[in-house]
Amino acid sequence: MAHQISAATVTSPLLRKVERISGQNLSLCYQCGKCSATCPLAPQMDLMPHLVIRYLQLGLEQVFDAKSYWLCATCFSCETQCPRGLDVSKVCEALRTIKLRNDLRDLKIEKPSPEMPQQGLVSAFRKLSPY
Amino acid sequence: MSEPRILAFLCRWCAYAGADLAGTTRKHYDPNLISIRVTCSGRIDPSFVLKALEEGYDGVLIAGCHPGTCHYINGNYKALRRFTLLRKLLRQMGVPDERVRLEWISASESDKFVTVVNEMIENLRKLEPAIPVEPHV
Amino acid sequence: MQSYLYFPGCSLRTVARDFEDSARASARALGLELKEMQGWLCCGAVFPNVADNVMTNAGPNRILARARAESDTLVTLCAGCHNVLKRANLQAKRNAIKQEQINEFNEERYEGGLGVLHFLEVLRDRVGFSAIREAAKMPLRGLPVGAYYGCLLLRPFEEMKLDDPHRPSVLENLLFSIGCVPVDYPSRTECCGSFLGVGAPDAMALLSRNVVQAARSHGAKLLTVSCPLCKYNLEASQKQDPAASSSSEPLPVVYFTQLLGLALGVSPEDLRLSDTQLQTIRGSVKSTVESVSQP
Amino acid sequence: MRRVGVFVCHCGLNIAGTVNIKEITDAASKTPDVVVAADHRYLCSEPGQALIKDNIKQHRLDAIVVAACSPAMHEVTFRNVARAAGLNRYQSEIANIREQCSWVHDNIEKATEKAHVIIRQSIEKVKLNELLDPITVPVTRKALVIGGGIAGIRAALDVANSGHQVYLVEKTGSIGGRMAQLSETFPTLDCSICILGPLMVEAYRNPNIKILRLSEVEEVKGFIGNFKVKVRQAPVYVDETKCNSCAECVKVCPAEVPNEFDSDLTWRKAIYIPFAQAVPPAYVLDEKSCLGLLPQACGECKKACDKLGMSCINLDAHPETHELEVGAIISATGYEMYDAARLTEYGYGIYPDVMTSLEFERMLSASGPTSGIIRRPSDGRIPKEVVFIQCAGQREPETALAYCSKICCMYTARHAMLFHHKVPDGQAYVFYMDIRAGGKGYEEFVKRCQEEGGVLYLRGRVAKVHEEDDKLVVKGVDTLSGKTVQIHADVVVLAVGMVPSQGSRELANTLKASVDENGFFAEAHPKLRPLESATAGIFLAGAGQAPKDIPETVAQASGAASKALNLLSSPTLEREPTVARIVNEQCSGCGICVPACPFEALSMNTEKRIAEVAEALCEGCGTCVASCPSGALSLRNLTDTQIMAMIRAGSG
Repeated sequence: MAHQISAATVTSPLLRKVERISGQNLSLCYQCGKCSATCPLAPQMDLMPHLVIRYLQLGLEQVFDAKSYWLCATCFSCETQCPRGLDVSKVCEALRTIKLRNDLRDLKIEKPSPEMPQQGLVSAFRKLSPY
Repeated sequence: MSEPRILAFLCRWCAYAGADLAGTTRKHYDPNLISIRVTCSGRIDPSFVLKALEEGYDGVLIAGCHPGTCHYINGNYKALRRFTLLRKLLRQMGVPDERVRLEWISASESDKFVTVVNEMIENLRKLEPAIPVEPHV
Repeated sequence: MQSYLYFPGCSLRTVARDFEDSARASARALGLELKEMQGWLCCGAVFPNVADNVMTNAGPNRILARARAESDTLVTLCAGCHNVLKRANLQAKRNAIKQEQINEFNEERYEGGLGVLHFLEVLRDRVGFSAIREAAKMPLRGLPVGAYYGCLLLRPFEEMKLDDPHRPSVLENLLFSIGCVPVDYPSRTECCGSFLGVGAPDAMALLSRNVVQAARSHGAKLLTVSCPLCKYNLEASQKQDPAASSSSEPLPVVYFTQLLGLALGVSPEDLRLSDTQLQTIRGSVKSTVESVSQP
Repeated sequence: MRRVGVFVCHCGLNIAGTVNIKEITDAASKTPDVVVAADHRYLCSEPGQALIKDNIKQHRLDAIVVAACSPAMHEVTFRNVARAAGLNRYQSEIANIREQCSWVHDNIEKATEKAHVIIRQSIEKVKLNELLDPITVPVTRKALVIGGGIAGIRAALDVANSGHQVYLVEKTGSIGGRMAQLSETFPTLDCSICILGPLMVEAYRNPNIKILRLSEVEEVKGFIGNFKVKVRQAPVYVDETKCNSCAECVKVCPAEVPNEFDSDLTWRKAIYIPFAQAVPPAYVLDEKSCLGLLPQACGECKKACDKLGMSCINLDAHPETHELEVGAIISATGYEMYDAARLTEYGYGIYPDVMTSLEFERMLSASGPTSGIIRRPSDGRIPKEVVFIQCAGQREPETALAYCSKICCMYTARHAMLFHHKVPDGQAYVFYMDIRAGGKGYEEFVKRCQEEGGVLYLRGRVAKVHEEDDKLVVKGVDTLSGKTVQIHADVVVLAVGMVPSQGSRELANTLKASVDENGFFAEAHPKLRPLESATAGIFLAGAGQAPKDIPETVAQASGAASKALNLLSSPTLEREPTVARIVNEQCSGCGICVPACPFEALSMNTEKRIAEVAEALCEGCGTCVASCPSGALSLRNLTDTQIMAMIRAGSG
C-alpha cells in the first residue's frame, strides 16, 4: 500500500521526537548519501544511513524494523563527512534510545572474553541496554 | 497589562528590505513594532535610542547589515562601536539588556527579522513595564 | 622534571597495563612525569550521544572537577577516555544550561578551566618531535608500522580538533621521529567495530579484519594504536579469522608508547612487550637494515 | 504652517483587506497640518496619480504623504507625481502600510492602529523636508575595465565601439582569462580559443582600447562620473611593440618553472609567451623565476635578442604607475578554482592521478600539455576508467563551499563525452547529486553526453579516494539503489567550485564596492540591479559577481557596458541631493567626522578650522552626522529633528 503523505508527515511525532532526542535538524539532509558512502558498517546494514534519515523525514515507523541503528558503532565518520553538518550517529542513538526506553530489552551477551577491555563492556551496556 | 512596544531603526539596504521581504512572503509577526527607515545603521545616534525609551517605547531594535556587507563600507562597524558604549550607559541607567538590541539582518533574512521581533517582544513581556527614562538623568 | 596530571581509566588498570606502564616509562625517559590524579573513576566509556541525557555526563564531570582541583591540565592515554573527557570539557564551556543541570545532579561542581590533552598532543605540541628524535637513542630504523587511529582520537572532528580527520599525521610523525617507516594505508581512520565486539562480534570482525588486511597489504609488519578496545578488536578478529591462520602469522598490535619507549632505550620488560611483539620488531628492524646495507 | 495631503491606497485588498481604510483616512485628515486626506483603490494607476495631482492643485498642497507599498516600490513614482503637479519632488513621502503592516498582521484592529502610526510618522517627516534638487556633476566620458577575461573583453569592446575610450587592465601577461584555457565549450562544442581569439585581437586592434597588461588597480578616488584611478604596471621587460615572437630568448633561458596556464602540468621558462594566441602577442619575463635581474646575473635572453638586432628586452625596466581619469568602472575580475587539496578525503595533491576539472580541461585541449591526449599524470598511460566527482566541495556549508557553481554539471557531461570520444574503450562514471542543466540546449546536451558517451551516472557522493596497486579506489554510494559502491579508477576528476579571484576582496575595498559572504562582488539588487555594485558608477560583469557560464558572462558584460554607456552618454549626471550638510557656525572643528566618512567626503578647512563636506563625494549614509558632537552636521531630509519627530509620532 502506498504510504500516505500529508501535511502531518512533515511534523510527524516520530520525526519530532527523534529531532528532540538527537538534537539534530533532519530537514538539513538533502540525501547526498555521503554518510552511507563513508559508513564502515553500511555494507552490513539493511537500511543505508541516508535512508534512515529519509524514512524519518517521511515519518515512516518502519525505520524501527531495520537493524541499521543497532549496528551503528558511533564512529562519527558520517558526522565528519556530512556536508550539512548532520550527525547520523546521534540519530541512530536516538532511535536506540526510543526503543530501549519503551521496551526494556536485555542485552544478550555471549560469554565475553576475559581480555575484553572494560570500556568495551561499559560502552555496550550504555549503547545497547536500557541501563 | 498593555502590550510591550518596540521601535526599530532599520537600515534601508538590508534590514528594511528584509522586513519588506517578510511582507512579500506574508510572514506574520507581532504588530507592536514600528519602524523608522534610516540610510545606514551608522546614521543612528545613540540619543535616538534614549529618546525612544524616554517616549515610552519598551524596546528599541537596531538592525544593520552583516559585517563586511555595509552599503557604505563600514557604517555597521561604527554602529557596533556606538552600541557598545550605549550599552554601558544603559546598564548604568539600569536599563535591562533585553530592551535594546543590535542585530545584523540582511535583505534576504526575513525569517531572522521575524524571529528577532517576536523574540524581543516575548522577552519584553517578561520584564516589568518600562519606566520612561528621564531625559535629565 | 615537568609533571602532568594524568587520568588512567579502567582498561589501563586491568587488561591494558602495557599501555600505562609503557607510557609512564617513555614519559620518564623524556623527562616528564605523569602524576596520577586523585579520586578518579570510570569516565563512562562513551560520551552521551543524545541531547536529553544528563546522567551519563555525571562520571566525566566528576573527573574533570577533581582534576581541576589539582591542575589546569589533564593528560589522558586511552583514546576512548580522551574522547569522553575532551567532549565533556567542551560541553561545559559551550552549554551553560546543561552544565548547571549536570552540576546539580552531581552535587560536585565543574565550571571549566581545565585543558584536556591526549599524550600524543603532549608529545607533539609540548615536547616536539625533533626533541624526541634527538632523545631516541635506539631508533627503530626501517620498521614498517601501520599507524591505526580509529575513530575516537579524531572524531567528532569539530570537537576533538586533534588532527585532520581524513588524513591525520600525528602518529606518522611520531613514528618518523623514532626511525620507523609509517605505512600509508586507507583504513587507518576507519572503525574497528568498537563495542560491537560485545553484542555483534561478527560485524566487528569484518571491520577489524579490513583494517588488518589493508595495513598488511601495504607492507605493515605491525600495527600501533592508542586505544585498548581497538587493540582487543584487531587482535581478536585475527584469532577468529579462519582465512588468515593458514596464510600468515597474525599482525601484532602494540601501543605507540611501547614503540616510543623502545626507541628511547627503555627495557622491553618495563614496556611489557611480549616475546612475539619483540621478535617482530627486532626482526623487521634488523632485516631492513640488512637489506639496505646489502648492496 | 504646512499644507499636507495624505493619500491612502487600498492596493485592491492587499491593504484594504487588513487595514480599515476609512478609519485611517479620517484619522489622517484630523492630524494637524493635514489639509486633505483621500483614498483610492490603486494610487499607482493613472486615475490614482490624477487624484493626487488634482488634490495638490485644488488644495494648494505643499507636501504629500502616500500611504501605500514599500518606498522600494514606488517612491520615485510619487516623487514624479508631486513634481508634475508643481511641487518639489522631495516633498513627497511614503508610508509603508503594505509590506510592513497589512501583509504581516491579521488582526484588523491592530493593523489599522499601526497603519495610522506609520502615516503620522511620515506626516511629521515630510513637514520638515527641505526643498531639494538633484545635484548636477560633469562626467569624464571614458571607462575602465578591470580584468581581461571574456567578460572584460566583451565589455571593453562594447564601450569602445560606442566611441568611448576604454582602459582594459589585466593582471597577467595576456588577456583571454579562463576561457583561453578551455578546450571546447558546452553545449555547442565550439573550440574555446577559436571563438575567443578573434575577440582578443579585435580588442587589441581597437584604437579606443588601451590594454594595460601586468597591471593592477592600486587606488581609486573620486566618484561616479569622475573617478581618478592609479594603475600599477609591473616592469614590462619585453617591449610588445617590437617583439615578433621569434622565441630566441626562450631557447637560451635557463630557468624553468611550472606553467600556470597548463594548470602546472607542464613547464615554462622564466621568459615565456603566456600561450600561443596571447594578446598582446609578446613575451613576458617573470621576475620571480628569472635567475637574476637585481643584480643582473644572467641576461642570456637579452643577449640573444640583441644579437638579432631586435633589442626588445630591457632588463632595467621599472614598474610604472598610470594615472587614469574615467567616468565608469566595470569590474570583471573572474574566478579561480577552489583549492582541491583542502578536500582531504579525495587525496588531491597526494595521489597524482586525482586532478581538478581545470587540469583535465587542459589535458583535453589540443594545445594542452599532452596535445589533447588524455594521460595519467603519474605514468603517462592512457586511463581506461575515469571517475568524475561533481559538487566536490560544493553545496557543503559545513565542510567547504555552501553554493553551487552552476557550470559543473555541464562541463562534467562534456568531459565524460570527450573522454569517451578519445578513449572509446574507456568507461566514465559520474557521481552527481542533481543535474542542473537549465539553459538553452543544456538538458539536451547532457542527455546526448550520457547516451553517446555511455557514461554511468551514479546518484550520490564519494566518501574517500585511496590508492591501491596503481589504481585509485573510489568509495561512494548510489542512493538510488541504496548500495555503497566501489570503483577502481585510473583517474579521478574533481569538479571543484568557482571562487572569486585572489585579490577580489582587496579590489572591492579599493573600489569601495562590497562583496557578499562568499567574497563575490555584491550587486546593488539581486533582481533589479544585477549589473551594478552598490557604489554608483561601478558595474559588474562575469564570474567575479557570481559563478556563471560563458553565455551568461557575455550577456552580463554587454549589460554592464550598456549601463556604463548610459552614464557616459551625457556630459553631466544627476545625483541624489540627500547628502550631508554642515552649519559652519556650529562646527567646533574637532575633526571627528573626517575619519568617520568612508568616502573621504569630509575634510578640514585648515584656514577656517572647520569641517567641509564635498557634496559630490558624499553618498549620504549619515555616519558623520551621528558622530558629530556639536550637532553641526545634518543629513538632508533625514535630520535628527526629523527622526526625533518620527519617534514622538510613533509613541503617542
